[in-house]
Amino acid sequence: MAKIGVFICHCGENIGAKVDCTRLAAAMGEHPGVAVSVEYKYFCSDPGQESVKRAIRDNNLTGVVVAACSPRMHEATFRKACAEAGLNPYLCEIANIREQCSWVHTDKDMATEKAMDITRSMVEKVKRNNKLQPIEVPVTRRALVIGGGIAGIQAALDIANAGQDVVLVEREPSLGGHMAQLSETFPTLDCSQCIMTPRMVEAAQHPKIRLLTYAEIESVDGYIGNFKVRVRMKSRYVDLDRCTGCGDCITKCPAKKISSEFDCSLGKRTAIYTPFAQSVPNIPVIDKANCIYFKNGKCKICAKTCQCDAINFEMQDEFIELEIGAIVVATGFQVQNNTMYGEYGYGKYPDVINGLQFERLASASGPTAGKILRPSDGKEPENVVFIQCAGSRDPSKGVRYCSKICCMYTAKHAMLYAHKVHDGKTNIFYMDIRAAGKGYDEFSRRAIEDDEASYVRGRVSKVWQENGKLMVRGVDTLLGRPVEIAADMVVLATAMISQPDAKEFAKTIGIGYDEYGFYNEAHLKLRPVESSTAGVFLAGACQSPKDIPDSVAQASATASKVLALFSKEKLEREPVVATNNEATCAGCWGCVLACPYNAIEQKDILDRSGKIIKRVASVNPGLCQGCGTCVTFCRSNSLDLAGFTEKQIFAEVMGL
Amino acid sequence: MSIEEQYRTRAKELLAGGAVKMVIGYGKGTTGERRRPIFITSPDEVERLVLDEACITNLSGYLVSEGLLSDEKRVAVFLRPEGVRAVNILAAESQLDSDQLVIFGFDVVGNEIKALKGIHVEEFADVIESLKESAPGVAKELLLEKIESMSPQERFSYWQGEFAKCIKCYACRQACPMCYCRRCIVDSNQPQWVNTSSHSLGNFEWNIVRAFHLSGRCVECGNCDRACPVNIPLRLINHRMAEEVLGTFDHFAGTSKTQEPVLASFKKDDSETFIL
Amino acid sequence: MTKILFSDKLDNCVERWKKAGFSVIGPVQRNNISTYAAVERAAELDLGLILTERSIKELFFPQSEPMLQYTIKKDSIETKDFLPPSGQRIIFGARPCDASGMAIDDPLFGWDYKDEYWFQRRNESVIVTIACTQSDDFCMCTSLKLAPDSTKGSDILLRPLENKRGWLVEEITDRGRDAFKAIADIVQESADTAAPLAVVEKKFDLDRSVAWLQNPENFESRFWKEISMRCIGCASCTFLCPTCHCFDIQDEGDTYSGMRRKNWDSCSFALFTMHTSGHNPRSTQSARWRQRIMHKFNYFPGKFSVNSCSGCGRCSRQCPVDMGITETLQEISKLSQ
Amino acid sequence: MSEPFEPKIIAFVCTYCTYAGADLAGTSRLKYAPNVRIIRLPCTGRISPMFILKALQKGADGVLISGCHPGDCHFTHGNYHARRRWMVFRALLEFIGIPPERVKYSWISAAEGVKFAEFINKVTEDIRKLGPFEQYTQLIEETEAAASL
Repeated sequence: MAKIGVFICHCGENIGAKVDCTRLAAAMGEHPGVAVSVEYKYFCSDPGQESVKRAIRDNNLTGVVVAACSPRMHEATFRKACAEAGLNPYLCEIANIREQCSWVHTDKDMATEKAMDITRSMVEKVKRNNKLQPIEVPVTRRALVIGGGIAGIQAALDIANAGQDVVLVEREPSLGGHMAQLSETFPTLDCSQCIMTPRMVEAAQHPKIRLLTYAEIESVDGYIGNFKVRVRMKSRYVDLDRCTGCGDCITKCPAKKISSEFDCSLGKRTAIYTPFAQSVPNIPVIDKANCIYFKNGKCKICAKTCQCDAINFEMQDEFIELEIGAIVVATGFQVQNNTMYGEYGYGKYPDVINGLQFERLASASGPTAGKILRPSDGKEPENVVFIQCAGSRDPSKGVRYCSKICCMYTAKHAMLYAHKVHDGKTNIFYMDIRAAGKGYDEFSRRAIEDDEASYVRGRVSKVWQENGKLMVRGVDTLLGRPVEIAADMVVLATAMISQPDAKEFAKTIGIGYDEYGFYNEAHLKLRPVESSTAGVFLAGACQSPKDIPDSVAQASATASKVLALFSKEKLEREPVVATNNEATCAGCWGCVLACPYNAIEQKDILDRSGKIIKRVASVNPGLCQGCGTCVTFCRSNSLDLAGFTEKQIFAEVMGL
Repeated sequence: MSIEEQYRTRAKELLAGGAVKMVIGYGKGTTGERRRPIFITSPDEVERLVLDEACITNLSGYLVSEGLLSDEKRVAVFLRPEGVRAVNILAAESQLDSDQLVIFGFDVVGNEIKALKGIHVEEFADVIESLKESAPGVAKELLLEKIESMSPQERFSYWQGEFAKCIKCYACRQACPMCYCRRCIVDSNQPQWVNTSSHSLGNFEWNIVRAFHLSGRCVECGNCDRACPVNIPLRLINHRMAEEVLGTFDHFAGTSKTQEPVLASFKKDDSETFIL
Repeated sequence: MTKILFSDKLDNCVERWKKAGFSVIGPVQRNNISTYAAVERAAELDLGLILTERSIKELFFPQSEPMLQYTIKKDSIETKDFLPPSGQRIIFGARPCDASGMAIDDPLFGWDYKDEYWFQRRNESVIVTIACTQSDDFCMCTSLKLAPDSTKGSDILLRPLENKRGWLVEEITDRGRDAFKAIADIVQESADTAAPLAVVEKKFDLDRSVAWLQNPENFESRFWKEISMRCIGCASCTFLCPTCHCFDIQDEGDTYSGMRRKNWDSCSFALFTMHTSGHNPRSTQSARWRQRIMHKFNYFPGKFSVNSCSGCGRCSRQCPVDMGITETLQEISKLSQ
Repeated sequence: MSEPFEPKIIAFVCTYCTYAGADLAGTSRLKYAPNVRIIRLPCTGRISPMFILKALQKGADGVLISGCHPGDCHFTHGNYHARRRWMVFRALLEFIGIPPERVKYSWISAAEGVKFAEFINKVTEDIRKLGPFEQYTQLIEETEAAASL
């Protein structure tokens, strides 16, 4: 039999002036199941709380309703008081008769009637409350950082420098990501590799960081604090431990005409290769598809050359199982392939290149050793046209969003070009200049004012080849006239898009993504580096197009989130989580789809012989955030939400 | 050779060769106009199979009978396009593995029986797509038009009159291939969301909840409507809801076995004209 | 010379009976369903039906009957009993199978506990049955050793005249005689002859079927699984059956007040025998169908010496998957040959 | 005329937005009609159509449903799921003859105390004009009556 205590707070005059608390207390005293019904001036005061505690002890109360201010104000206070009196805190509920009653109504009778309904409804609810215990989740203090670009490196270093273990996984043979490909960086024009490579080395040598390159995530199971991650170590055919990185094999490799991914096809590489000279680790891999031995069964020159016996053609992919507490996803982006713009001739005319290719041309370590030379004939271009928004902000052919970095890097390209080719001419077609950022607007002004970049506001309609020139036809919308420029080279400021396998990968780790394949943050404003899956954080351009400072800032933010998570051995969570009645569950999996947190898994119920009897849904309390969307979906009423159970809500309605 | 004959021959081959363990089809009924579901397990019995324009019951509900498909053996089943759609939904909702099915597809056009090509659900995609295309154009039943032109009060009274007949025999639920729950919400009594008594309120709640649970899932096979022993025009409610999800979410139930349930998915730009 | 009630006088009868304090109830077509309902005028009656879709049972045993209203107070529970409203009724135009069904259920409702809800209505009702001159493929009273003119359960039996102008009146019970006193001057003497009765083909051998059912070996027969394979487990047959009488008592309401009700229940439902533990002694539909047949033709007659079936055929007529008692007993008859 | 009809209205709201908005209306001392009784839930995603039916069974003349604006859901997309259910359930209620004016939906954020107060006032006034939901009350009364003769 329920023994509910009802404590009606006057809140001074705040409630008392508009609600007849004496009448309310008397009415509640007459309600079935109510053992105590008392009023007091301030229940939140020390003596007030003491009186609640005494009443709990003296009457062996099975539940408490405090009719007072909003639960958002003092629910925690009174639940704590209940716990101190030996009553499970979740057997305490608040009837909000201040914010939602006495403060907003003028007629005392009506306000009192309403207060009675509110309180009675809450009494009916609390009769059906269950004792709940906070959920404790153990935490494995090891972070996984996926992606070895600048964001991943930054996150890994920040976490490792705080003394926590990190596993850094990169699928390419070397750390570095896109930043390693860049020449100089805006707005300071400092050399990208000069600031990048020390960080790469630091990450590789850090005692707290385990670096896995040429490795991919196979599967992620588990939940916050307790992920089980399987990593595929792709076979390099070069023994990481034996190889000294002398590079002799690379020099001797006869397959030399392979287009270099790192140089965006502007340079060549060998079949055994490191992506670039400063690769970390400086250990080559054999590109099986292009290796003469793998193709013809003969060659092995590299193996013969190697003095450390590091080449192993028999090598197989290996798998590593990791126990991980938190995951930072820093998988980056790719540049859009511009061949969809047939009118720009990308892919057709060798001298129409994209911005990343221009970076390689401008880079001292690039295929032209930093000289701006046309890919077609190796001549220095005298006139370069840059086309901004080649893909971005173009709902018809490209993407709807702004890629954010192109305005700045195009300005940078114009400056680099001007610095390298002194009498070169630059025309930049643009839609708008977006230069929000520290030093950014000044930077783009410099391109115009100091380096004489000519900005033309308008779109380019066509690029064609004529007499060895690239003819660029566009329109200058400010002057309202067509423009035609004979250029030697055209650079497209290509859109940043999500990785080709971004959506697949999101499913592997169980996070959400938007229509473009960028990963969804839990809350755009308030939780920008958390994914909707607890324990998985987002850094860098995998979440949306970003420049380097933003990526680094976000990476550090994820590190602080990871470190906060690792600051305790156990996570303690509110027990407001869904539960499933496996006996009645029909296994339709609608809840699995509806759950925003991937907190519901499919579970097989087996008989003693291991045969599947039936399949049901199973809620992982570590992941469940307690929204209850699944409960509402469940047609058989098998799911329920602790703290807001079907019985409780039914009773609340029936109590009105 | 008639379609009936072709299908009998095929059924015989499948059973004789052990390719399927059972053929679920139609047999003669009590009266000349009636057909009843039959379950053939021996090639000698295939002559009992009947296929004509009276074969209207959607047999897909039998596929989720407890234990039928759990041995991973295959079963053949006679299905109209609605039946194939129902199988798609059952597969999408993990109630069966459609690879275990061999479909004898057919349709009734006028008084003609038409064979549908294909044996796997995937092969009926075009048929279903054309059903979807034609769905909005299907002429409305007069009664439905009449109901839609009523005032809310009249409609309430109309349905009260219909629901008053309900005896809570749950023939609608039992006949429906989509009602596969191990425990129906009406049988959940903690709390008792739906009043089980067959009184005006209980009947109203039951019929409305069933209609909601079928929204976006009903393939309009008509099993419930035909099963109802007290002639409540259940098809009208289900049709109205199918029309709603098609119009609002472009969702046509059962187009494929991977279709997401309309109420477990969403689009950020879903219509919301009525939300203040 | 026999007593005749002419149909053109029926309106006068209704009027007279109403004046004498009877409610008049009979077969009607309402809301696209044929059922028994109270009428004001004879014209509302539809006496041409072979049989109403819904059975007469609900006039005595409604699908949901309030028994007790309760309110939980602070220290007590207040209750209010519900009994069926009292009033004399004439049920005009019942069919012999429906009337028999009520007589079949009388011993059940009066056996260990006298069900006042049932008997108050039984005692206050006069069943005026009209013998059948037409039947359909599902009628099977003759198989149950009843007939289109059975008097079982009837207070008056009317036999349609050959000239279709009215009915021959046979008074069966005192209650029937009393009710007809109110219309004594309307009933006339005449030499008109009764129309031939409907011919209802005998569909199965009841004795042989019952003997098979009584043989304990047949309880586990494969037959049950085969015959019930297409059963979908709805309660259409049991709820339309005039003799099925199972009910469930439910408390329904909100958190501190509500109503205790007696609701129809059905052995077809899996939940019917579900234990709280989750165990279900009748876990398959075949076990449930076997129970229904066994109960009607083995257990019930074992206790009350009468089969719990009056041969109305509604179970087969309305079954969504074309099953029914007829088919099952036909198959059993074959098995026991 | 007798005294004006005071409708009984039951509201189901999410705790993060609308409930907080209602609290803000309170702390801002806005005044609104006292006819609405609020039931607090974690998210609009938790609001089941069954709640609406039970509110009507309990004699509500009107029902309100409110939560976070699209995109603002604390649980990222509980309200998107809710919105779909409402679309469908609303169409069903309408077809079955429950006037759409009786069940109202809104998005009210934690900052929209004023919107909350105005919304309550408007809905209360609208439902007052509609009058008691007699058709539904009749259903409920029938369940309390004895079986027919």
